[in-house]
Amino acid sequence: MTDPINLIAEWLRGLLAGWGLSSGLVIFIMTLLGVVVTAAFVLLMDVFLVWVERKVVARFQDRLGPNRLGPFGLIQPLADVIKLLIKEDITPIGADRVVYNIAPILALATVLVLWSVIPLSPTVLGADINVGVLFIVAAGAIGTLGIIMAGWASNNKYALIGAFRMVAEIVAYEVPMVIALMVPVILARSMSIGEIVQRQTIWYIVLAPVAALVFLITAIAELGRAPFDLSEAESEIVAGFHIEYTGMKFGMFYAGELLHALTMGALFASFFLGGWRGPFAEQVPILGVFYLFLKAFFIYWVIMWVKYSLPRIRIDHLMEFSWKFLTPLILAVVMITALLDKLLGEPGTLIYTLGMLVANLIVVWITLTLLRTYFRLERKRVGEERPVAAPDLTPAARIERTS
Amino acid sequence: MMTVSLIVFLIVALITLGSALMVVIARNLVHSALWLVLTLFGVAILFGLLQAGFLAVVQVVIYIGAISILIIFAIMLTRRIASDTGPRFNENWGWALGISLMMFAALVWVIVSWPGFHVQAQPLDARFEPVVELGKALVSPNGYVLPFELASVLLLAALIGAIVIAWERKPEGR
Amino acid sequence: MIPLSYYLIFAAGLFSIGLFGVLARKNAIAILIGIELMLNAVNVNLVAFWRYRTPGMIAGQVFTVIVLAVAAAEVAVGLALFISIYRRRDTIAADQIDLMKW
Amino acid sequence: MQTQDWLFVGIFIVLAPLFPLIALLIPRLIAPRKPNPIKLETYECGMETVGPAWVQFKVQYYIFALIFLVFDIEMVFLYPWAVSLNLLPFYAVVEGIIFVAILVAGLLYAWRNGALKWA
Repeated sequence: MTDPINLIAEWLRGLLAGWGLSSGLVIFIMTLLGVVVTAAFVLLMDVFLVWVERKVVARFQDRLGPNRLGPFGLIQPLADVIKLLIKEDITPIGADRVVYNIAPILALATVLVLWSVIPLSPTVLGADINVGVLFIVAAGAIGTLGIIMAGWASNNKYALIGAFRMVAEIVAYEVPMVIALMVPVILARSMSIGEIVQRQTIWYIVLAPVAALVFLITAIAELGRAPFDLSEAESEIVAGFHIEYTGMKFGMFYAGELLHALTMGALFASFFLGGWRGPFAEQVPILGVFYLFLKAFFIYWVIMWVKYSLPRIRIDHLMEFSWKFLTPLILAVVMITALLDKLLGEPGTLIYTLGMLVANLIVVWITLTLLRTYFRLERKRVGEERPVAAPDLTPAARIERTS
Repeated sequence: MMTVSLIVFLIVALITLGSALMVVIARNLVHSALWLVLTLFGVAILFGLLQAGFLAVVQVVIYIGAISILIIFAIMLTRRIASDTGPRFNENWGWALGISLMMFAALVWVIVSWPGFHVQAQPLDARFEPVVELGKALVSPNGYVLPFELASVLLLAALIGAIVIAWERKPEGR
Repeated sequence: MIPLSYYLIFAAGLFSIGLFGVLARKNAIAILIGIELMLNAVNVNLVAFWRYRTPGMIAGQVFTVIVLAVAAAEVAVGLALFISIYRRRDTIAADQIDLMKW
Repeated sequence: MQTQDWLFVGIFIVLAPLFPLIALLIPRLIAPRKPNPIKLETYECGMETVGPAWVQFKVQYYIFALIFLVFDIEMVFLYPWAVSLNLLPFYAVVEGIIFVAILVAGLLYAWRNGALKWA
């Protein structure tokens, strides 16, 4: 009774086998059903996210947000969807039609695919492949390609520039992200996300706070949300790579972005916050789903908080932040983690936990000291008197002298 | 179950070869690159069918995520010749076609006349963890530690070389 | 299951298409793309032989990974060369880059 | 068990594009469709479009993609290393550190040459 999803699955399996289908076919149908249920659930969540996003941003900006349709404006997203559905669909002149239409599909599909490897609860069906972490990176890679396709096929300068900027940004932040994910892999001794969650008797945010922070920063950058929203810097390139898209095609990009944010929250929860772990989650697996989404929505809220509080970062600062700060930092952290993992013995012991935590704190302290020294020198350099290219005489005085 | 994997293989192989053909004959270079992406994805699925999951994922990450993006960037940087004008083949394309077809025929002939033609795959050992084995092989002294470190040197050389070639140093450095 | 020969014939086809691209295309980047196709065909062969002949050993996968690294290095330097040439000569059509002929 | 997981992922990959595809097909049936030349112009803040969309990009984009590629490959080597780390003796860690150090030298080279500066 404590595990309704598997109960239903077992019942269906029995029913299908009772109809005389072969075992291979039963497995296929069950898997197909699992996929459809997961995907439908996630997409439903996506519609709900539109409401969450609008309501939360309204609260951050001291407004009410949607409050007309239904209780607390809960039916508002449905109205949004209907509006998008009946809008005229415009393909600009000179656009590459096929590529132009594939891009929005890729934008949503690559995010949706991520949910196939996130463990929802100890028992709920899903995939637990042994290269889960890299699978996430791979899906992200195809998403990047979707952005380039959208920008190139639109036949619009702003779209192309926006796509290029976005890709340069994603590419720059993908490096620290991938390396940061190596830390949970080292700690869990496995690349499967299910295994990583399974091993987190102590949440990895305790063992690897630096990696967790780097992952969060790079996740926001990967999403292209403020303060990293170069691709749609309104004052510079209007709307970025999806400038020419209208109606539901734009809706796909929008839905993809929102869902991606929640997915990043779920991934962060799985890697660093113990995923579905929580009190009684192992006895009552359905609670696991609840815990996972609780944590995912918390991170999603943090991402929104950052988005609506910070101004946009300039592109050169953004690139240098990744290459000159995050990448060296996280490389050092990974190497220290590997070294300590060898030295401290088995995970789970008090020494192991304390050692990792202290090492992380020392890294943070060293980083802060270095940064402080650097900025002190920088202030000195800027404050110095510099040669000024001013004429020693005013023009009027010069005329006076020559005449 | 067996026929299913065969059908999947045939579909994927045909799509992959077809898109490879499109890569070679597409007039627009960006289209060429996008077809290349489809080809690479097909090869990744074949790796998956061969139960090399790690390589399948790596194929997508490296080839689609990095190499094809690099190629598209390079196409954008050299835009004038990527436009649709002018012939896409050089005058020797007839010879090229002949040589390629002969190559294909020769390869198929060699494969067909080889006794291991109809070898079937043995099921993988359930305890065999390719990723773990790969990690062990890459760093153990009687394994592949030299290629492992050499790969790093190779990448370093490629990085420095490419920067030296492509980067125009600005006078006011850093 | 699928016999080994299917994979080998597929790889041969991919290799030949890549070869045609290398020999016939005019644009240098297209030639590089052709080389990528050929390297991929080699990788398919390596993995297929690993799976069918020596599934207990890891050598096939190691070689595939090394080929991947070499392919990446080759693309990086090759494209850098083309960009540099384009900047100087305003073309990357392979039959017009012929300074070394004389 | 593994095969079934891959089956799940495979079906997911096949089905995932179908959902957005359906969502894109619905407007074809119910949305209005009245194109005219002005409406189909590419959007440039209300001005008339000037020149081709294919503007010249700077080589910086290529340089960043290049460094990204190198670090991506590094990751392919390091992930198996990270997974099997606990089964390996201590020298494996040292080898990993050497591997990374060589690549960091490349990053430092790019840094010193100003290739990391976006200008």
